[in-house]
Amino acid sequence: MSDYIVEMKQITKRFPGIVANDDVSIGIKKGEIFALLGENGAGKSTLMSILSGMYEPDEGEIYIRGEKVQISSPNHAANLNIGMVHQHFKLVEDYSITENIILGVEPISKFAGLFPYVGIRNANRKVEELSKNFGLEVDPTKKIADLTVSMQQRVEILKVLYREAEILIFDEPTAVLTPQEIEFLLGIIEGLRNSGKTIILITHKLEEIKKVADRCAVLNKGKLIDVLDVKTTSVNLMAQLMVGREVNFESEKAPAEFKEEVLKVEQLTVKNEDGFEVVKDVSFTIHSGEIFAIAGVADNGQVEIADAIAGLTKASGGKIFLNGQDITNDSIRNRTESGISYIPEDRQRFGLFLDFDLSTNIGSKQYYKKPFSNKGILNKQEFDQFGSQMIDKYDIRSGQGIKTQVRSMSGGNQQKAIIAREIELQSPLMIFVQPTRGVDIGAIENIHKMMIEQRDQGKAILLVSLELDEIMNVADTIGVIYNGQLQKVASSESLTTNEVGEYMMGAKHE
Amino acid sequence: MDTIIIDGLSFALPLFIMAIGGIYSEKSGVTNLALEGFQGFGAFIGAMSAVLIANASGAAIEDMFYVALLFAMIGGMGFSMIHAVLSIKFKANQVISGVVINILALALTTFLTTQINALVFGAASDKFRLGVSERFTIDGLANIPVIGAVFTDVYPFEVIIIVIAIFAWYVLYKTKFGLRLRASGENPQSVDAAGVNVYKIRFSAVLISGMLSGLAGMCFAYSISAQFSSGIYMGYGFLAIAALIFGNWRILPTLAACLLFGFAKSGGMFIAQAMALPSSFTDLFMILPYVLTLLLLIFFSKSNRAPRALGEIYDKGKR
Amino acid sequence: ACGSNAADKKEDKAGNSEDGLKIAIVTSPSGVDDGNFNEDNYNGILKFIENNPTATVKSVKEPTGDPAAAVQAVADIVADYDVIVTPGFQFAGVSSIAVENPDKIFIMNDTEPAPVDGQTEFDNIYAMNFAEQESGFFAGMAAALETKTNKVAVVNGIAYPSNVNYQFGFESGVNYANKVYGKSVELVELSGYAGTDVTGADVGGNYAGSFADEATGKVIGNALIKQGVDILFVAAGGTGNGVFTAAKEAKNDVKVIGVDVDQYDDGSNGSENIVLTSAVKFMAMNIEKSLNSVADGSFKGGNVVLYADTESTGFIKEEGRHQLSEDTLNKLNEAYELVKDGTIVPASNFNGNTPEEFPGL
Amino acid sequence: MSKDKKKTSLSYRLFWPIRNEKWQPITIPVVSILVSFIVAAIVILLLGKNPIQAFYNLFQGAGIFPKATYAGYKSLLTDFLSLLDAMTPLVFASLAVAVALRAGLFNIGVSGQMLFSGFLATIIVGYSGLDAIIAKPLVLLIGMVAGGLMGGLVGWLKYKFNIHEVVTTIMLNYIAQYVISFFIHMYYIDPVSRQSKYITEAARLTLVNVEFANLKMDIPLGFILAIVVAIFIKFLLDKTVVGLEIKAVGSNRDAAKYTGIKVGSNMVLAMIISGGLAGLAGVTYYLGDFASIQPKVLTSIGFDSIAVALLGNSHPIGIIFSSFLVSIIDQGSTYMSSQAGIRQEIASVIIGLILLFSACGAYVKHKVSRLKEKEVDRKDSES
Ligand SMILES: Nc1ncnc2c1ncn2[C@@H]1O[C@H](COP(=O)(O)OP(=O)(O)OP(=O)(O)O)[C@@H](O)[C@H]1O
Ligand SMILES: Nc1ncnc2c1ncn2[C@@H]1O[C@H](COP(=O)(O)OP(=O)(O)OP(=O)(O)O)[C@@H](O)[C@H]1O
Ligand SMILES: [Mg+2]
Ligand SMILES: [Mg+2]
Repeated sequence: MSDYIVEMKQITKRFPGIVANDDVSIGIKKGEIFALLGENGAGKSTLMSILSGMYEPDEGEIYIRGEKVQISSPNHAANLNIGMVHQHFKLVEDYSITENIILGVEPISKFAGLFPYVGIRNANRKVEELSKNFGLEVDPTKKIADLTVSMQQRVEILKVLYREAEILIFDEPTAVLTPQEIEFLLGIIEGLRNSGKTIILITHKLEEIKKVADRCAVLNKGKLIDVLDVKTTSVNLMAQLMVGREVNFESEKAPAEFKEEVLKVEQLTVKNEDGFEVVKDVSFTIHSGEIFAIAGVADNGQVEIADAIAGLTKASGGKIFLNGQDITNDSIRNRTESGISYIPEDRQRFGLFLDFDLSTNIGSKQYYKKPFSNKGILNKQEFDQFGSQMIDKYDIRSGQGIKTQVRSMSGGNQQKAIIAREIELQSPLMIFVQPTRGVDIGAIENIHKMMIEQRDQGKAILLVSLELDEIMNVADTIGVIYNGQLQKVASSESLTTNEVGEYMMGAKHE
Repeated sequence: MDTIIIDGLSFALPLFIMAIGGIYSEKSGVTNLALEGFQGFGAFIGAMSAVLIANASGAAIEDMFYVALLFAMIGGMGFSMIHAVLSIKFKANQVISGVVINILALALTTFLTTQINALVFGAASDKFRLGVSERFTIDGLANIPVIGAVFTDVYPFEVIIIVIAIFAWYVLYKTKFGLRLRASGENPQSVDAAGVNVYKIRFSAVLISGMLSGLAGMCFAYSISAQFSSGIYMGYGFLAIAALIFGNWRILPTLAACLLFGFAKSGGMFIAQAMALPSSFTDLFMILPYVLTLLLLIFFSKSNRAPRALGEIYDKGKR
Repeated sequence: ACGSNAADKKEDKAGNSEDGLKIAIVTSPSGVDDGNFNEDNYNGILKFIENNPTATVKSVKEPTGDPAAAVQAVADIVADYDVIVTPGFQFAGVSSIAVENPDKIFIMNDTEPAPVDGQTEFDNIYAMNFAEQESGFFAGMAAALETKTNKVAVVNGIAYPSNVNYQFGFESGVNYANKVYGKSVELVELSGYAGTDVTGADVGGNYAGSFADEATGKVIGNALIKQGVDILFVAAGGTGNGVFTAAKEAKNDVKVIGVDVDQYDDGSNGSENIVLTSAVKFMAMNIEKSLNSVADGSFKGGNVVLYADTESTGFIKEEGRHQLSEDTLNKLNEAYELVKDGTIVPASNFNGNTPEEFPGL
Repeated sequence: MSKDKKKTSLSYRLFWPIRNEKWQPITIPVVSILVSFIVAAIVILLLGKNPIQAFYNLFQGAGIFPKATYAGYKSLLTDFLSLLDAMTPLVFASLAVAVALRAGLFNIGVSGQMLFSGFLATIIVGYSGLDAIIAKPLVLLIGMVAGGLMGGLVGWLKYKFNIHEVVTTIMLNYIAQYVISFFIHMYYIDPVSRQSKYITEAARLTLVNVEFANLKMDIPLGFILAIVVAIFIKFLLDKTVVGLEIKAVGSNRDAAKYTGIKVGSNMVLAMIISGGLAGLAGVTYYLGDFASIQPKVLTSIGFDSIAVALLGNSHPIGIIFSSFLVSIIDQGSTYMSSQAGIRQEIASVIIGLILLFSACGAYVKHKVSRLKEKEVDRKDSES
């Protein structure tokens, strides 16, 4: 018997037009943190979906604790003490935290000794206890819809722990978290390992791997490249193995040359659906040739600012000027026309028509204009030609080229398609909300390069990001937001990472 | 005045139980336009069983009331299997499946009714004649002003419906089956990830909707004409769908919607009679329930929301 | 409601026999198995076939009930038959097909052929109508003589002449009983359901406005019963089922009088029966008669109204198919003779008499 | 071993059209139609009748095959024209359903919209005595506008008040039915037929009893229009900006909004188009095929069209074929029942079966693609 708790041998999984996992063999030791690394679409999620019973492999064998198994369902996986924290949470928004956690393993009480019912109250207590034990405090009666992303993630983790999983898989758990939350989560993960659990961690962030992982497998285009001992491998080597070339972590950029004012936001106020002011009295300007980044912890109003500028939400107060024109009450279309590109935070919900093909999606911001259409008639050829160009230019990988249904593309490639579409609009103002979320480092490098390129061509760029590194890396000017208010606006050279962090936490004001 | 309540209730309750069936199905994520077909087919099986059993056993058809109800439920459930298999196993479009089932139910039941009558009774009659249902009045309570009407001339099925409705409420909101069912309509992936078989849940939900619709169809058959014929397809299945959407896919508000339909309907008839207008005007009063519904929806519809995964074909591979 | 099996056998034979009369019956959506109007016509054909075994019949159902569609349905099949029987008013327009197909014979019931270029009678159309007012008259008398509450009512479908005839006849019968036998029976009408006849005149009565609306039938039935009516004459097709149900549920000795055919079987209610008697027209007999005339070559086209003098109208008096008292039955039989010999001429839709004033009253 | 291979390759070739994705939108419905006819044949056999003859009669009745004998002024041609006449409203109605469906809306109010537009056209033009040259276009116009308004109302209520279109359309169906019944009874009743009075020939969209070569034909003017409109709708959906926007709204409302598409107005627009098509169905039905309106009756076309639209894959050209097929069965059933002695309901059962089997098309596709994957696997492992 080997000392591996999990062994996947020669796993192959095919999807139409693509081999997602190609003869992959890995072994994971009990009590280690094992990382999976690879570009978008390399097959990480697929491999783990196989381990957690979501997919069945076309070929290959799986051994758990030395025994050969065929994991036919998530339930089966759970019985083998395998639990997966999915990147896209699988939560019922209308349900409370407890209801979500107990779904499938409901504790039953009996009413009058006769009528069985779901014993929510007991469960609440148990969940509360569990959450305290692992340092994941939650209010079990709260509805998922009312939770922040990181809270939702806690629920996902609790779900797995509630089922007494021994092998925990995390698929890009940090992509949606703030630096503080990441810090916290990594702590939790280490804690779990220390309590004897085995962890598999998928992430694009090498420093996280470096920090917590023991070993790391690198996948590329479905193939296993290597399994590395993290302690003895440099971040640069990991990156190189993964992308197949050398990666620059620090974006090189020439000093900014601010030209005319492009965007001017004056005393902007935005209310959410409940009439609560989530953006308060925010003013700033962005110039041609400037990357203006809004730094802040999630849910502090930064997305609403971007939405208000793009016209997705109404401003309840204040004014927005684009190139000197008041666009506060313009329609979305008019704003696009006046020169705004926008990469939304939730790409599947706002950015894409998942059932349309790639070329239609890439052309979906220009379809009503020449040459994509003429007098209301579409020119399909133009869509295809443009699509093909973008696929080449932005290295968008998919099974069937421009005809691929976008739904079947990997998350990172979906993101690339949006980026291609928005940059190609050549708008004077480009709004990037979390542009690199879930994107592999090679692609991140590219995106950063492109942003800087655009800046150098005289575009004004508004970057909203939760990743401080990214902001420090590319921004010319940083505005730090806390609780809907801009705490500090200053050039990036004049701020240190620490300072920004303090403003973000509301610990420091101007 | 009493008639409004008495007739209103005897119409609203079958509608309600059918709508509950719809809620089960739709809450589990399966669009169900087939209620109309289920209720008709259920009533067909119920009436046919009653007639055949009475014939075979020599019992009086009047005594077959509960037999009819029982078999109607079984029949509705059996027929709903088509919708379940088509829309869950064969991943058919749920809308087309529902519509087809309605077409099929009407065609099959009219065809089979004459065929079976010819075969068994040697007379190709197009209906199964049932005995009328007894109605009872609870003496003490019936004397209370206004409310008393609720306890007057009650069909036994009204009581049965209320009992089943309470049970249905309990199952949907209190048991683990209900918890899983509602989750299947919101986010089937989460149910699947929790190791619960979404297909099975949805399958049972559709069967329940068939069962309850069958019951409703039988009740309509009894309360309107004490027979089964193709006249049973009066569009009440669609009305039940309207009621459950009006009720925002929740049982209690749906009850309110059904009562509104029932009382507005009997009230419209009553007003038409009471005002003694020429008969053409009766038609105008008949629009009362529908206009009222639209008006009320204008005020109450803002926050209505269908189950998130309603109508989505659940495919494990798809995330 | 008998002998559909026989019909099937006949249909089977259709393949082999070449020389027999080929008959088709085209009906309204309720079909030949409606246990009522259509079926009675159909039975006439079956009776004919029993005596002329080479003849065959096919029944065709027109599914919409729309007059234009009805004509189309006949046109679709006319080529393959010798005789087409069309029970129901919506087939009036078939006259145009008759003109185009002079070699085919058409037997209509319950309507006169629609005029074609001013022509109203056709050599190849035999259109029969019945004096429903006579049958209705007996129903009215029976109701007035048997009522205990002294309140009776008639429920109709649509105020077509046949229905108005039944209604006026019924009212005539009630008035007759009041006057001749010293009764004081009241006719109850719900004002919301007054009928409008084919000339647009208001004829009162209780009209549901449809022959296929059981729910409304029940509402009307209940409303009448609530007003104390204990005998209802129901001439409303499928709508009538609703009235029957209302009467059955009422349980306090409410009775109905059936229409067109013997409806006694529809009235069974547990160990009891709610059907007092039925006011009938003897359609099967007349259909058979006219088919016979086709078979023996004596067929003559024309539009006829059939009265009691040919035993074409009347009521059900067979033992065990009615619940009339001995006394009532005698009085009805007396009246029957008077109607037959023309002493009593009950009011009809268009005969100029009114229920309050008609010969014989 | 080699035998085995032969078998697979034969079945492989046999099923090639179903495997080929390009042909699937056509092959799958065709296969389901075949299968359903086979099942229907079994049913007919069980009834002791000859299915081949029955089907032949069906097609004879519909004017596809010639009948043995024809009555005066009738021929294959007249039957065929009647078929087209009956098919016309079904094409429009199914297009109405399809357009709404593409926008993610479910128009089950086609019947009500048909009735409303048919009624308005009837009272405005049908009784007006206008010349045909003005009356006929006017009927079409009124039909389109009336239906469009009613459809638009549904869209607007959804957009403005979030009222589910299914509820609105069901309610409006009832309301239209009763209100129009009231008006017909009050003002337009033909006391004899108990329907609305017959409209003038000039206003009719079907030229009735046109005598030609000793035939009396009903020429459905609307049919040509239906084909033209279907092609136009295909063009609209596939090739125009408006179509793309409608489909975008149907595919992902949030993304559509973000793209700058006015979601609300597109929903209303889609419903206006859908209602307008339903209106055309209404006028070709009530002022074409028929010439009067039965009060308090909703035509079943509005519901059948949902299934027909889906059978046609919500694709305008597919819809022409699926309506053609369904109309054949509908029209031929009278003749079939009279000839073969099979009850007419069997025709509806066949239609039901066809729809049932084609509803499983997605499953077949799914299965086939699975098969293909396996095939690829096998080849891979062989090589
Ligand atoms: N269900 C599926 N159907 C078709 N193709 C799929 C399916 N799931 C995954 N793929 C394809 O398989 C490849 C691997 O996908 P996977 O999600 O495993 O990548 P990943 O490594 O997780 O990428 P990312 O970093 O973007 O998350 C992708 O090219 C994707 O398009
Ligand atoms: N209907 C589908 N057909 C084909 N593949 C699908 C389908 N749905 C999902 N997938 C695959 O499932 C995988 C999961 O996609 P998802 O966007 O949830 O996460 P991801 O790949 O991990 O992306 P990222 O990490 O970049 O956000 C993708 O690789 C995608 O290819
Ligand atoms: Mg992934
Ligand atoms: Mg990913």
